[in-house]
Amino acid sequence: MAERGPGPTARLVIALVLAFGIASVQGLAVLPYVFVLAIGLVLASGQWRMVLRRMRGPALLALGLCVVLPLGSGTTVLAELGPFRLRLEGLEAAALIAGRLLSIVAVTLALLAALPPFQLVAGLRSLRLPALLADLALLTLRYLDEVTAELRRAHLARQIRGGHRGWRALPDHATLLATGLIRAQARSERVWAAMRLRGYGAGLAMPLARLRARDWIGMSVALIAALGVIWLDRVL
Amino acid sequence: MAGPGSVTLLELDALSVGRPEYGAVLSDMSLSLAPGERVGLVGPNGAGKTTLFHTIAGVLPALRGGVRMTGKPVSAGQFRPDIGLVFQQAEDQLFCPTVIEDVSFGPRNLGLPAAEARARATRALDQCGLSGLEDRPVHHLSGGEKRRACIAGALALQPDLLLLDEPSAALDMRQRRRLIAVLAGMPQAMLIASHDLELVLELCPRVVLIDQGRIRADGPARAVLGNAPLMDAHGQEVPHSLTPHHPAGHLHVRSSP
Amino acid sequence: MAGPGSVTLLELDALSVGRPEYGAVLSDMSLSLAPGERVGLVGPNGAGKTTLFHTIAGVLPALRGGVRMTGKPVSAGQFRPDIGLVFQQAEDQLFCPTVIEDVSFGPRNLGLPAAEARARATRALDQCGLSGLEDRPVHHLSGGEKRRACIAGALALQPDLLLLDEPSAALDMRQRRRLIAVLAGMPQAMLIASHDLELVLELCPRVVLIDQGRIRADGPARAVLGNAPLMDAHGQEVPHSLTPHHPAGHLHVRSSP
Amino acid sequence: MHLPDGIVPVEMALAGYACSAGLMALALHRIKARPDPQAEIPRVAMLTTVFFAASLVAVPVPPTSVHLMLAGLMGVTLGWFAVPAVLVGLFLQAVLFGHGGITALGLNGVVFALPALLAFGIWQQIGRRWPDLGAFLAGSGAVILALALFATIVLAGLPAELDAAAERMALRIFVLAHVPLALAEGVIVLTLLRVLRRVERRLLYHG
Ligand SMILES: Nc1ncnc2c1ncn2[C@@H]1O[C@H](COP(=O)(O)OP(=O)(O)OP(=O)(O)O)[C@@H](O)[C@H]1O
Ligand SMILES: Nc1ncnc2c1ncn2[C@@H]1O[C@H](COP(=O)(O)OP(=O)(O)OP(=O)(O)O)[C@@H](O)[C@H]1O
Ligand SMILES: [Mg+2]
Ligand SMILES: [Mg+2]
Repeated sequence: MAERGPGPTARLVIALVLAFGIASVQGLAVLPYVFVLAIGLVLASGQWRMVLRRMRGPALLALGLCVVLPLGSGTTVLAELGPFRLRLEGLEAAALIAGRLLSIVAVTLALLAALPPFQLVAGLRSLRLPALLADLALLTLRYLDEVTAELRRAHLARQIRGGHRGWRALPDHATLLATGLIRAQARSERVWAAMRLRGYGAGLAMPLARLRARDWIGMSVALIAALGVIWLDRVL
Repeated sequence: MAGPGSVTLLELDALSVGRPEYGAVLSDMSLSLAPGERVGLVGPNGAGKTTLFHTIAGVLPALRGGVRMTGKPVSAGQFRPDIGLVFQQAEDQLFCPTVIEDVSFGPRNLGLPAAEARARATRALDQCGLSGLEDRPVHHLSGGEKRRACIAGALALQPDLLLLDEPSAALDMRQRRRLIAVLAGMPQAMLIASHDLELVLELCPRVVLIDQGRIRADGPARAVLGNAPLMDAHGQEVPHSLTPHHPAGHLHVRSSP
Repeated sequence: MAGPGSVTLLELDALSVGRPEYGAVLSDMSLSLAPGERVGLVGPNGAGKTTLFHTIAGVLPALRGGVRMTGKPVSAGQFRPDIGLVFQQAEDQLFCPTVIEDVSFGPRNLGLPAAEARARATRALDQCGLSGLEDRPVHHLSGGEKRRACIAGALALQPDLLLLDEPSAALDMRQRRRLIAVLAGMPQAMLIASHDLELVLELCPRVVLIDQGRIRADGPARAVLGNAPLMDAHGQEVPHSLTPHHPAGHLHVRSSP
Repeated sequence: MHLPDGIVPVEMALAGYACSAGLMALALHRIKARPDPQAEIPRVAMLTTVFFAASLVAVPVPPTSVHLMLAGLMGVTLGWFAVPAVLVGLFLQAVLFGHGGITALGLNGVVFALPALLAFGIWQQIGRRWPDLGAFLAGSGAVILALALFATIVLAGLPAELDAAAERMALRIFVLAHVPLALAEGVIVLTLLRVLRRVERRLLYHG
């Protein structure tokens, strides 16, 4: 899946560099350039549908900011709508924050959303992340679906036997969580035995391929783009 | 539909059930069960046995058609103490810390006084041969004991219908035999889903074969399970006790000690 | 002990194993296995089958006595690529994200170059009939595929001895039959612990019966499994294919469709 | 309650990364001192999956239902391992569900890991003598500290020209809205630790 464009390690680096470049934007003038960059990446990823779908949450948040900030803060009144006053400083702040938020999310999704999460973690490992963290992340990812399904079935079992609703269900939730933890503990003992039997030592992730030319090119372009955004932000 | 002469306990009426991600998982199932009747439900992995049980118990909603218990429709999300579901995974069902707490969970939620809830639980444990393990933490039970604790949890609600999903999985022979004896001695109506066809044969006079979400056969156990072409077409095998003996079978044995 | 004429692969020598909370779980077990031999291990829940496998593989330490592979002692905590253990719970054994990563995990830890590790894994997958599923996420496999992936993971280390704990649990008939065919085609020595006596009978010429941590019988499969008083004394049942037919069995069937 | 991308200035986001890295280094140092740290990886991972899965389930806290934070519980059961567990959890949440973001990862790490360590400390100090009190304080204390950290970061991070009074008002409402969550988590941790103390003491981290 990662055959197109840079590999997982390079994608992580590119995403971080671009995200921090965008996060450091202070003025509104550079935002159009940032949008062009983000939209370009989304289109190039060939995943624009998925990116749009996953951006619904952040878009709602941005919308909220755009409603609340202009009404609640600032001194220069732009317009009055009944009891509400639309203010310039608030509007500017909202536009800036929402613009940064949406472009960072779009850039990271365009770069990372199409990769299987396991590859991302393997990519982190080759960024010299401690093995303990990478292995923790891999095992957590591996068992997340199973544990979620178990927990869901336990909730069903409770419901079928007439478990309470409302606040009286809280102790039951605690009990379910406790049983979940106990089972996780037992399972972890078996997993550890399985890992050791097959010689666990150097970590779980398969070593990733070395960085290739296109990875280096991608990272360099990203660095230049990020520095460009920062420079434009200064001069405009 | 249930006249005074022919009482029906459970009735499925052209039931279709879907899962959000997939299309229909069960289509057009019609079935009826008399009080006290024991029916085996067989079929390959993914045939839809567990889905059917969850629909009957009111956990999953029906797409079309419906489920009726003693004439009244069962709707999803309702607490139905007259239907006892025993899950395929015993661990998931035992969510309370100790055996007695788990088994008395249902009766307590019926609003019974604590003493009576406990009495019911004790009786259910006794029926399942678990007396003496009341205060054992659930995760210190063996696989077979867990399974029986689940059944006790369902029985404590005194349901009219028991739905048992793979009751004999992971049991050894002694435990399996004990389970069969326990189930055979119960007056409730039962639907038993299992890959253990010998168990089905021993417990259920009637068998329903399902595959890909449809009923493929419904009839006397020996007729359905012994029908080699039918069983083969749906990825099953005729159980050993119904096959003509293996070429090297009996004769060989009789000569060994 | 193993002379040049009678080669022994595995040898248990008056082995006793304890669990911290309980006393001895296995006592005084002596057993030897020739290369390529397939032995079934039967016994009730809690007899100590899993404990024995874990001790042989070096996960649990022995209290007294010892385990020797090709004459050399196995001690706990060591990485022993010549012994492949397939766990009772397949899910727990497949801890890597994709099938190929999991199966090549062992070879990579042997220090083999990546290409050779992958080649070994591919060969093992092929042996288990899983070619084509290399890049499948492990949690998208069916129960039977998971079980075979576990076996492939053990095979990729090219062990001389495979320890299989309940290989047919939770499989439907088609998957079980496929698994039996795969195991029957392998040259390794195997110890197979199972409650599925028909499977043991098909795969193992020799059977060891254990109960309460002691060996109760060791001999030809048909002799041990067909010995009704012995089996009964240890909570087992003679498998159907070895029993004289049920009174209501065959005749009845032949008359049904 | 995750801080999203782009809200706070980039200097704060970088400082957040530095703080998280510092916490992580400290935690790894403490972990390395334990007898067999590698053997605990599966245990920590399995417990993390449970926390993760449980935080996806909405729990009724009238008048609404909320998602639990569980930082306190992670501290009590994982000890110093809570720091890597929190960071891994946050990374996965950002990648899989879009909760939080990659620039805010460091700050979010601080918001969740410090409360987990606080809960661990409370449990070690008070829980030994008064287990129920210690459990409740660990559960709700973690939520309160996380809220405080979150509010401080947002206050410090929003542009200076905004109306300070309105800002404080909004935050006050936000904090008050979370009081039921703090109580609920206190009750959950209390009930849960009672169960664990009764049937499986090994899950309580001592060290
Ligand atoms: N939670 C779920 N979400 C979506 N689809 C599901 C879920 N559970 C089962 N299915 C699908 O529904 C179909 C029927 O599954 P079901 O579990 O009812 O089969 P089953 O007959 O119980 O099989 P088994 O013998 O393996 O227990 C399968 O195709 C399965 O993929
Ligand atoms: N993790 C454990 N800690 C303590 N005791 C254990 C543990 N696992 C098993 N035992 C005990 O050791 C004995 C042997 O258990 P073991 O799991 O080896 O049996 P088994 O023959 O594999 O049974 P089954 O057929 O159910 O798999 C049992 O009495 C059991 O209670
Ligand atoms: Mg099922
Ligand atoms: Mg076992």
